[in-house]
Amino acid sequence: MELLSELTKEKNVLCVRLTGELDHHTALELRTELDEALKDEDVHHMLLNLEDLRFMDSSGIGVILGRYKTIAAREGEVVVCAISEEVNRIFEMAGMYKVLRLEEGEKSALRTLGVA
Amino acid sequence: MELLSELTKEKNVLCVRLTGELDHHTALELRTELDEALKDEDVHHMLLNLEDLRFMDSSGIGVILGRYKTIAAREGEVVVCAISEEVNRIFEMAGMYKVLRLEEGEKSALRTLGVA
Amino acid sequence: MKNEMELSIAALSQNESFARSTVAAFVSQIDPTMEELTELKTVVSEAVTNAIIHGYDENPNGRIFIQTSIEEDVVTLTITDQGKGIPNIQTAMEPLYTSKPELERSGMGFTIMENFMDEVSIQSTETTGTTVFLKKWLTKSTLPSN
Amino acid sequence: MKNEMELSIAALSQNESFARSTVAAFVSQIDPTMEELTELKTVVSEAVTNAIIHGYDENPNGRIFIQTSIEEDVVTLTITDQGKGIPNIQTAMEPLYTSKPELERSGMGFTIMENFMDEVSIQSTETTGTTVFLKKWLTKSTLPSN
Ligand SMILES: Nc1ncnc2c1ncn2[C@@H]1O[C@H](COP(=O)(O)OP(=O)(O)O)[C@@H](O)[C@H]1O
Ligand SMILES: Nc1ncnc2c1ncn2[C@@H]1O[C@H](COP(=O)(O)OP(=O)(O)O)[C@@H](O)[C@H]1O
Repeated sequence: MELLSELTKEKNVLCVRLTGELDHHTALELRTELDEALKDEDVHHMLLNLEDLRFMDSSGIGVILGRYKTIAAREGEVVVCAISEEVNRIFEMAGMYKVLRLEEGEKSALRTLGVA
Repeated sequence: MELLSELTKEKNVLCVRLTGELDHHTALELRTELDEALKDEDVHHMLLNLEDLRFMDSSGIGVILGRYKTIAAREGEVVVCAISEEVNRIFEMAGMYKVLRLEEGEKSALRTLGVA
Repeated sequence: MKNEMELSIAALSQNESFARSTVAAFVSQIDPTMEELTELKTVVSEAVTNAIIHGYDENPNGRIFIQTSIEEDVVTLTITDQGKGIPNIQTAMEPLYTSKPELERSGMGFTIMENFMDEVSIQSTETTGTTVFLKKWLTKSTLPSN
Repeated sequence: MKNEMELSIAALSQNESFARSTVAAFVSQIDPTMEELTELKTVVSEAVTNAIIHGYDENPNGRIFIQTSIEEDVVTLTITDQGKGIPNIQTAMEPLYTSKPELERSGMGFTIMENFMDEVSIQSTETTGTTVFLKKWLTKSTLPSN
């Protein structure tokens, strides 16, 4: 039990709350889970709440970019919120903010995606 | 900071509260500290409160028996309280209860040593 | 006082977290900051993952060797595999370059190592394997705990 | 699935706690109970301390090798030093026997190992060193986490 992911759907947004450590090992499980949820074609956007993500390495970048492609094909957005300083540095190094948007909290992030 | 020891004197009892892990490495420091405190010849008894001792191996047996000798020479008692099940098993294996007495809590232990 | 340990693990992905926390536990002896500890964990994770995915093509019979030494405020890491090696180190180190896009690798492993460590050097021979040397000077270090 | 790691440390007393927590972290993969974990930590601590004090007479240049393997619900530990060896294993294993009473050793190390593990065996040659083999079947084990 190294990574827990809580998935909920708010209107057309897939909300993903990650708890624990995201590395190559846990990325494999997460990818499967997210792809399952993204089979639901009503989902247009994805919101990643990283508040309880204690660790992430470059495997996390890969798994997020992979799902971004699906969302982008639906002309949706990927929004990240509650990111830690360390994870933010990795996001910046990888140029992630060219394709995804950063918000402070889950509430405000959802609002920008049209969920009240 | 693997082992913290808090030493106080209640009447003629040296009270020792151990927090952390007692092994060969930390036993060396503890021995020095206890021997320093036992230079005070008013000390007749020693009370070991092991409530916050998370780990102990046979090095702990050695350091306690060594101090027991000093106390026994003064015709005092060594009393142990708030011991965990694991540490208790090691005490029993080593036959520690032939020379020292077990009490549940610090208060009752102090009372048996004549401290109100 | 100098202290040193060597860890050898099977090339299994569940050992990635074990490897990085073991290095972190060892380095904790010289009181790194939480940030430095996270950086060290991240680079160990990157190098061990590379050995598993690239060095051994996920063959669990491979072994990975992680040497850690601490001396005063300097941490040295050496992560070695006896896998297939890197044909072109220059190319491999370019940000975003990956030879395994099909596994959703991001090509950011070496870039992260270079950002989080003070020295990175790679030695690799095709068919005999790869060694990554990493070095970091801790900033807020105190004297070694002994 | 079987998993295995090997740790090599300098014979420094501050590595005793590092060694036992590393073994505990590794074995955690197969969900031991807290009690079993404490027992494993204790025996690692005993064997590593013996290597430092008896095997190497506290010479920090000595190295200690700790091999841990987990397979289903069985934990196997092998702790090796290349120190002075044990002249008489029978005597050494007797409860309360110690060759270093002046260091306040209690002579309980091997007794604890025998109580906390299901199998204990010792191999030792004077001048070439000592290996302690330890084996434990976990009771409340679940399937390996992979
Ligand atoms: N231990 C290794 N053995 C063989 N090839 C490696 C190793 N480490 C890295 N490489 C090569 O270097 C490339 C870049 O590595 P890296 O920057 O970590 O990105 P990524 O792991 O995401 O591909 C890899 O795609 C691979 O081709
Ligand atoms: N690794 C070792 N190398 C050499 N001698 C050892 C080793 N381990 C144990 N011994 C011998 O066996 C004796 C008993 O060990 P043990 O039961 O652990 O008690 P203690 O460590 O308290 O002396 C030691 O006093 C020592 O003489």
